[in-house]
Amino acid sequence: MDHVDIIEDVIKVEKLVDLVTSPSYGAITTFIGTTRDNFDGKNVTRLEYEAYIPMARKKMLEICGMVREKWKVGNIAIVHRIGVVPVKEASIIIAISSAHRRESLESVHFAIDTLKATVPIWKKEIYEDGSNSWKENTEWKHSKING
Amino acid sequence: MDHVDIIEDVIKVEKLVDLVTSPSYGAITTFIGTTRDNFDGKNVTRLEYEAYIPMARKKMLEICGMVREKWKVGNIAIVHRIGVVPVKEASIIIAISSAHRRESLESVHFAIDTLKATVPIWKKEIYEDGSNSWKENTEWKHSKING
Amino acid sequence: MELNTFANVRVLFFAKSRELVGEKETVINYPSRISTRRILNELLERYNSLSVISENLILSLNEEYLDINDDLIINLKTGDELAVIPPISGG
Amino acid sequence: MELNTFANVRVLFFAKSRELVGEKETVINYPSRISTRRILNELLERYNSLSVISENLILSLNEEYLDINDDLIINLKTGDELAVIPPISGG
Repeated sequence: MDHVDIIEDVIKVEKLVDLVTSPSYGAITTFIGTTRDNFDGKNVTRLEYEAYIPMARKKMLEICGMVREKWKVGNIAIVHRIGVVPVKEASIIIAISSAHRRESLESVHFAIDTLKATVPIWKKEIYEDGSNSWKENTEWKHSKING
Repeated sequence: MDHVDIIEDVIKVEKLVDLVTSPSYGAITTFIGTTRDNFDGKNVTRLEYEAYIPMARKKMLEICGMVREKWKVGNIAIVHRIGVVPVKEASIIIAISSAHRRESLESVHFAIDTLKATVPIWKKEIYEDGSNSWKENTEWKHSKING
Repeated sequence: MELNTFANVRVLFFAKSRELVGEKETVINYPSRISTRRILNELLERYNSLSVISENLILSLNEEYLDINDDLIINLKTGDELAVIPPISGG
Repeated sequence: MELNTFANVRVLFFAKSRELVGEKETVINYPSRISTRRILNELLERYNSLSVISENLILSLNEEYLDINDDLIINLKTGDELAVIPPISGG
């Protein structure tokens, strides 16, 4: 199963883990990206995310396909939250199950790296002093040339 | 924070994620090992785990120390369940937070590999036909000589 | 004989480009055959505010990235969806 | 003059070794200076049932693994805790 979603609500890790759990797969790896309270010494109040939703879903499904080309995995769930994401809350959760652990561990690492390089989602950091900044993933610079 | 535990109850991933979440750390990786319903074509009904509890805790804390020597991470939680673990339920959950994602991803991989090689916990597979088998981690064979 | 045809294309703006342009989307009439570089240049002429991030924009057409560096000629038809993509920062 | 002293040591059995021996723990009186190989050999003599896994056992002393292959001489004192460790399979 490939489950991708972009939601405006809190993402529950337990829900994604339940989604990918199966009697056939003994390993589940999850990656959770949460809002930090600081960047370069500035206090971050919250993040605001926006997405090119249909294209982002498409790119997330492409990541599922790439994962399945590289590893024998069971179920994949990738959910990104948009809108305001307060400090400590999750903006992204990826959960992948596999029969043995190596596949789920390596493929989750690959999936988050690839998501940061290819999925059209944007993050604005809002600082305590009222200023803000649109962020840029370093992975994007490297992948831009290859479209 | 290094949190290690060996419990006879269901392990809740949400609880471990909450434990390691912090405003300073934007990345959390978890690994969950669950009971599969089959092994080498045999149907597995359940697993039974037992541990040399004080030594297992000690070895789990040593893994936390090794992780901190190798990576800059935030909080570490490692919980192993013992007793009967039915199909689909978790026997082990590891959760590690870090400021950036690479550290949590790599250190969780290292922690589960090392746990399988060094922590005195044993698993018996109980099959549908009533037979059973004590398992042996392949990692153990490699690490045995070095004690 | 080559007809000089045109297409009405939906153009979407995201993130910083949306803030700079001041709108989420518009419709622009483009030649049916056009280079990606020319699309971008015309957008920069139309929306001067975009110039501050002009070096960092790429485009997508119907939810696929277009390689600006290749400066390829593409075919547009009415109903196509272009998007202005500033550096992404999801995850 | 070397005293031939002895120590009462708690010995724990786990997993398959516990099942084969039929008990979780016992107390054994060992010489205070003894090789790890001799400890294991004496256990195998005392509990014949362990022979089926004799090639795969290691020992721990006070919650640290002992390297059987090194066959080192260790010092035991009363109150020490030895454990018979079959191949582990946690995770």
